[in-house]
Amino acid sequence: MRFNCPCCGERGAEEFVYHGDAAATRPDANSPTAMADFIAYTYERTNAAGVHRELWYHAAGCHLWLVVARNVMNHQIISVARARDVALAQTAQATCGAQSNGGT
Amino acid sequence: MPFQRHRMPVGGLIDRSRKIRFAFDGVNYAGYAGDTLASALLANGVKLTGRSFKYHRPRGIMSAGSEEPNALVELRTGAYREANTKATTIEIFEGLKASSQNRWPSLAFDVMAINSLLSPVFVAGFYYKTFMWPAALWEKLYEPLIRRAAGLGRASAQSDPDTYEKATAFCDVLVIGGGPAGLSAALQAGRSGARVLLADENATLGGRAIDDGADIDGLPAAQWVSSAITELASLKNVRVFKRTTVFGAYDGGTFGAVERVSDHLAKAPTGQPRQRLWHVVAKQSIVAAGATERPIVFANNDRPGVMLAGAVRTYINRYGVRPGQRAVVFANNDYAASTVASLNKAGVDVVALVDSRETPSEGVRAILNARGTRLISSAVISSVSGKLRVKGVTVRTADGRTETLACDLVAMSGGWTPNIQLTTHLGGKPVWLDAIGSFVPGKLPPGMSAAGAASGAMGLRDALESGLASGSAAARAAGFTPAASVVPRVENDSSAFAPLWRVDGGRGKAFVDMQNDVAVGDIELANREGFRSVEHLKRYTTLGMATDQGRTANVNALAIMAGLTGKPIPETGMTMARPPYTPVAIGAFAGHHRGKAFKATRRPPSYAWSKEQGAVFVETGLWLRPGFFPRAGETDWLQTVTREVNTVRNAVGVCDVSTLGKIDVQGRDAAAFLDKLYMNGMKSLAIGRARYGCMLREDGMLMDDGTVARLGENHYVVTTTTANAVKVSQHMELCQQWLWPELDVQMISATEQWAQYAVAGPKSRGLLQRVADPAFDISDAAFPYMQSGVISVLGGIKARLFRLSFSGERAYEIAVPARFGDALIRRLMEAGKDLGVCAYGTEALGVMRIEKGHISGPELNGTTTPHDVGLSGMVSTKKDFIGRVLGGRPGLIDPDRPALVGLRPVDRTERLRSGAHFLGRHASATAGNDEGHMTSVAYSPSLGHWIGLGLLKRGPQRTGEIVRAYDPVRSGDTLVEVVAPCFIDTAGERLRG
Amino acid sequence: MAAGGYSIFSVLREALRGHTGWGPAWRDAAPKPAYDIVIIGGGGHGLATAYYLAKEYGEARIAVVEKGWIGGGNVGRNTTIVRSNYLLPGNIPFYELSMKLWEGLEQDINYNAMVSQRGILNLYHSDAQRDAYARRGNAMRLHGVDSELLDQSAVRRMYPFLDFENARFPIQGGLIQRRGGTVRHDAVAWGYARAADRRGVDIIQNCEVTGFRTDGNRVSGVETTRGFIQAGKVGLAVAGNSSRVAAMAGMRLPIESHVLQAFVSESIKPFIDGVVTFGAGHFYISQSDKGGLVFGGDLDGYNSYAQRGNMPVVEDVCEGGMALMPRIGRVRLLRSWGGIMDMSMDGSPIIDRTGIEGLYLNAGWCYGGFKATPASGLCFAHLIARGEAHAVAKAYRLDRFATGHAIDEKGMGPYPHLH
Amino acid sequence: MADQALAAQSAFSELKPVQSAALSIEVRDGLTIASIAAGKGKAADVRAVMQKAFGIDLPDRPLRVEGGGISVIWHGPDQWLAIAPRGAGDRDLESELAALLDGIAAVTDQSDGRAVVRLSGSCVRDVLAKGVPVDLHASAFASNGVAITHASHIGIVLWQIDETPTFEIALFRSFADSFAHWLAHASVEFTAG
Repeated sequence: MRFNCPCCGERGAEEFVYHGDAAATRPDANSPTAMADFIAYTYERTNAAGVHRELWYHAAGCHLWLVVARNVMNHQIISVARARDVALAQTAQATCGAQSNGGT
Repeated sequence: MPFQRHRMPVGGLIDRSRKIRFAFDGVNYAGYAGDTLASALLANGVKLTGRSFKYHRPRGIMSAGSEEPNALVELRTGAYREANTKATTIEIFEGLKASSQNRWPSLAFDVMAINSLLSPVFVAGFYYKTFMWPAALWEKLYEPLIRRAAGLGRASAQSDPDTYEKATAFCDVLVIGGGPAGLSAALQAGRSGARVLLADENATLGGRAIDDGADIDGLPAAQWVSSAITELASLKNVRVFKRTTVFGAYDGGTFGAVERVSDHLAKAPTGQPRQRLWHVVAKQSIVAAGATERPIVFANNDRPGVMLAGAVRTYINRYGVRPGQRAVVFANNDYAASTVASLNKAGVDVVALVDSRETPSEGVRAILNARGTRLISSAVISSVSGKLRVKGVTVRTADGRTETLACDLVAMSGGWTPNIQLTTHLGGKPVWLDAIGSFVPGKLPPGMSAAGAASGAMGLRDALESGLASGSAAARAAGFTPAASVVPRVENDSSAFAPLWRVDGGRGKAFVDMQNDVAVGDIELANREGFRSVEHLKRYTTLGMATDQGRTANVNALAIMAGLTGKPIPETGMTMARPPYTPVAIGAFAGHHRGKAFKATRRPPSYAWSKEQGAVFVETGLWLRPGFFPRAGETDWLQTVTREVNTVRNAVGVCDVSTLGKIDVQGRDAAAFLDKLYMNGMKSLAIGRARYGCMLREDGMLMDDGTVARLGENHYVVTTTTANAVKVSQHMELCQQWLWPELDVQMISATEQWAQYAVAGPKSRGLLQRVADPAFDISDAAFPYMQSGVISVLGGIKARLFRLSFSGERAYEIAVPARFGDALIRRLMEAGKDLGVCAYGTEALGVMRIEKGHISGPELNGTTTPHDVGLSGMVSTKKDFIGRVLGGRPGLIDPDRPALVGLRPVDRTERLRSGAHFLGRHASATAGNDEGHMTSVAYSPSLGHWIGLGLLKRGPQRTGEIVRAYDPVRSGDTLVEVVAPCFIDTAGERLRG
Repeated sequence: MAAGGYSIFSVLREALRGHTGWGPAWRDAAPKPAYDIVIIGGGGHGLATAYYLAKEYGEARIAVVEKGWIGGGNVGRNTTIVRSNYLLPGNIPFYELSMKLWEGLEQDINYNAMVSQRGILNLYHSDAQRDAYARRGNAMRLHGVDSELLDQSAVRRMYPFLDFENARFPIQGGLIQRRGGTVRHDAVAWGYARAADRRGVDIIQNCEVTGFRTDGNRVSGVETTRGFIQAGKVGLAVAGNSSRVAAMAGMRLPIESHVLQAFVSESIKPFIDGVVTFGAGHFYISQSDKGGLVFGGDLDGYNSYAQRGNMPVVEDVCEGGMALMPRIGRVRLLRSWGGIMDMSMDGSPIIDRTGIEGLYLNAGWCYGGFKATPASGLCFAHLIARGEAHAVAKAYRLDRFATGHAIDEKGMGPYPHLH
Repeated sequence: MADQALAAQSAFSELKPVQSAALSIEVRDGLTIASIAAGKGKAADVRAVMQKAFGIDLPDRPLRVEGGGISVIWHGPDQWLAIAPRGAGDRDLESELAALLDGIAAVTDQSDGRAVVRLSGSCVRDVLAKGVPVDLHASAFASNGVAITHASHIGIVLWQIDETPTFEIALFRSFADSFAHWLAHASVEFTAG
């Protein structure tokens, strides 16, 4: 497999370290449902047979964490993005969502 | 034996001016440069080359390429011996030695040929039905017998003396195969300016263009090939790799290829490896790997002298060898024309063409008519006579009449199977093409195309055309503009074909997979027993599992099974291949990474000095750390380590701790960030102070420990254990970039920047004062326990000083830029001579930390919680941190969990061993009584006996209790007393000075 | 009922008449409308479950439904190793039961699966590794399992050709379980299939489950590509695809699917007697009765359902091989393959009830699935028949992650690719 | 000034220098190296300071720039390695840059953490191809190109200086001898005889 690292360009997968599913966000530890939330976050996986969004670390490269969308049926890479950008966008979206909810 | 009596007087691509001497089974022969072992043996009239796997049937040379199932030899001798090497792929070199295998005492007379007589018993699945009683005899009798008979050749008993290397090549267009289609594709893509890599498994390019003896542009094809090679060589953007097999297609346009750099030479030239493993990264790829001819399945079709017709043409046209004197050609297709033509050219007497079809095409008949060669149509060869070589064939016509023809060569052709393996490695499913009776590539992986015979374009003109078209298309897809292509003037040879998969009714076994001795009867049996899917068939009969990968067998087998079940062939199964396309030496995959170079070695700054001192080194991950420093007169390691510990406890010792991970953490949110990472608080750490810290995994288990020192308001330096440095740094990056990207934190590893030495012992400050520049006050008032600061040493060398202690003594860690690490340790040793300084290694370090009850690797084993190791008091309740929530699960706060205790032998003379399990004092040794295990032990010089740390159920509540430390794998069973996990200076007075 | 008994006598008898008397090893059954128990998955575990349900628990009206051909999953894609050299109390009794069942398997099912106890040797290269192996060996002995800790000279006597001289990580010794060894993997599937068939189990191939039907919170049958099959109880034994099938029942599992590659070399005269694992790299090896070196290493390390891996792992494994036994350099790798591992979050399996009554789960086998086959079948059968966990499989609960009772042999935590 | 008696030690104890048109290999000791990581939202400020101080535009992709007596290697997003010869004056880039970038970037001394080697000559690409999995062909990688990657499993930062071609490779100090061992293995076919 080869990933198009947003910083380094196309590199072989052997430069990267896998972490796992990027679907879940870390729950709020102070929520009343924190225990259940953390159990689901840490242990449960959709593990779907199709496109999988997952975290990879460019360990032998720029040290960026990446969110890679990859088809686990045929190993084709659909997209590669910086994890930081994805996380910030998710936070922005969540904040945005909360605000608009607040408005209605 | 007359020299090369089967060599034609002229012809072939061999170099007749260079005679090469070689030996087979101890007999000396000669061939010419350019010969393969197979062609040279045939030139010398050697037909019997090996014995088959199961029945030990005599076997000869069947093909002229890597699909060869029969002619396997042991090549070279001694440490260079290489089993199961296909004679058809070995280029001969001066002094080559090869021998036949799987026979005893000799090839011509093989005792194990008795298996052939027992063949009615040794059918597919035979083992599964027998050898079950008595059960005990399997390992004692049956299996040893089976294993004695197993295997073909012998692996060398010595380490492989050759070298291997790996390399990466990038290209726009990878062309796999240098036959007519591949050459055309490479030319066409290369002319566009694209970076082209052409790889061919043979020593010479040209493929069937040369083998078949055809004409292109009115000239012998060999001339067209050589002009193509010349043009490719002139293109700077084209690289041609000969003797290079592309063996695997992997994800993302990556291919594996092996270049046999020196296999054709007696010895690898200086500086050259035996083989080179290439990672080829290609934007586009063209599979032009040609096709493999299929045998026809008839009785005794495995006898030496029965050859593939295409191979017969190859031996004649490429090598100038006559593979026989009197040939019968047996075919179901029109390639018979060129076979007969080639045989005629070579002066071989063609007894007859046996064609299974009613009427071969006009072209075939014309060739036959030219010399009045006999045609027997609507006929088959039903069996072969002769044992060590073909003596004749029985021909049966459609009306049932039989006739015997004397001959010493059978040239058979059941049609051609495109070499589509690489197109299926990534899951591409092939499709069945009736016209050629085989599978051709279906939907291909992105960027891949197929050309020539591999794509099902069987005619020469079609092959050239498809090569040119693929070359253009690939170049275009890679962003280049190819010129219009011009197809050379060439005729398509007729590829007309009518299926004939098997001939029934002959006497003798009819083989489908020659190498694994799978005969028609085995497939019939598999069908009868329900092993009908292609996977079951292969696994039950071992069909296609031999070193030839079943290249000549698979399609025939499928077709025969389809015939038995009445299902169409594509429904019966598919031939999906997995890498490698041809077997690849394990050494090539390993490359340079063997022996000491298996993994990189990391050397700490004191390495050279330690080596001079005669240190014994230990591996810690990739690091090589001094374990202890024996001195003259010390007879065992324990004596040395004891001396080192005593020196630290009573004077001063120096230990290289540079291997600890050091991460510089800066930024406005550095404190907040570290608070999320560590289970204890870091925000409150004052500037200039250091603190012990632990990180948990999200599941609440301890991940790592270390120190955090605050150098400035927004500047921390944290340490990790040596073993976890990489893991922790990666984890911190994940936290920074993914979990909390909003924080302003910058991190960089400074592990390698600093040579860091622990200076420990009551005289440590005294020693340090001799190297620290006087401007810096390191008195206890100014530099108390857990202080940190930036100082300079030895006249201005910047340094970091931390007052930390792992040993329990007054101790410091002094860090200087790594280039001064060597000089500093020398200086410390020199300066501390009168203080009695010594260097100490990881062993003494370990002893002292156990004496103090500090946890380390064996306690930080990924399954312990802070509570388990007595650190629950450190866990913050005021903040969120990784591992906090799940650390509260019932299983992790169960009071029954084993927790950290100290242990000492009741009989103080007894030795403790880690890995022992704890049992109640009077409890029996059963699993139910298992209460934990000893994690670490040491001989404590301070106490004069062995001590240990362990994880014991409810341990801290059991102080004073005596338990068994049970160690049956080392015959140990010791009574130990549970004590607090700190053996010396429990109040920490020595630490603070 | 299919073919009669197998023995040397039946083989000789058949040899005299061209082996025309053999019938199918098992019937290729068509689905009936209803069964008491339907096992999904015709791999080793599913077939063994069906066999033991019939034999040990007296169940009847059992079907095994398989989407392809039986034995086509991981039972046919592994390196054939059997052992019970585990560390943790949750695992040892289970794998030891499996070992004992292997030891009597062939006589039990009348099929020679070539159970061959030539020993498994785990090498250690440091004091810390030695102590970890001592801990393991001692745990095994406490459970009545054989284990011996060998020093370097003992290892050298067994395998003199290992690299003792020029090694980056010198071999110091090893932990050996002499009862460990190998079993001819395909034969396990076929043997159980034949034995189950002889006890009346319907083995239904080419029958893919497409959904579950429930009645309230109780399972009532499975939808398949060959129609609806009514079932009193349903057992899932589809490791590699557990998440996909469980999703049809609305479950999310603590499982990721990963690819593990394995390799076989050309056939050479046997010189490696038992199984050897390298302690300083990702490499283990044995030699089959046919002469092929069978070897493997680590996971590719990313989620995959593709049944194939990539070259970096091939190289990593071969580097380990050359570091350990440099005499194999000229031996050629013949074939590679990839299996889909049901990687659980702690590296240990799950045999448990689910939230749906009558639906049972057997999953999360990681690399341990093949050696577990007999015990997995027996314990799953026990659970399905009795409704409660078998004594040796009590720890394999689905809720152990929620309660904090993970069975983490390697201490790697909730990262399946690291187990 | 440092005590003259305290000699600096090269990271490479086993690297054999090579000098030929086909291949030359030379250790680059005596460099001062500092990493720069811009604070959150401060990259523009860092750029401005560096532009002013050295007249260089910090690259935002894998490139090397040179000016004002230093060269700067891109080292990840908003991160760089600044390099200069230590010289007779024992130049220290960490303190120099820390003063310039105070409050807007984290500056860390890497002078000793990194060992640097220079390779040059017509065969360099062939040598590097035996361990470095990056396309260094002239059409894909030119002077001032930078790659953070690995050589035979050893992490490296590589940059091209000129079209000879000349490359410099920085790696973590403790790996220096293993790297040298690989390099010797990879280059032996061009140095043998």
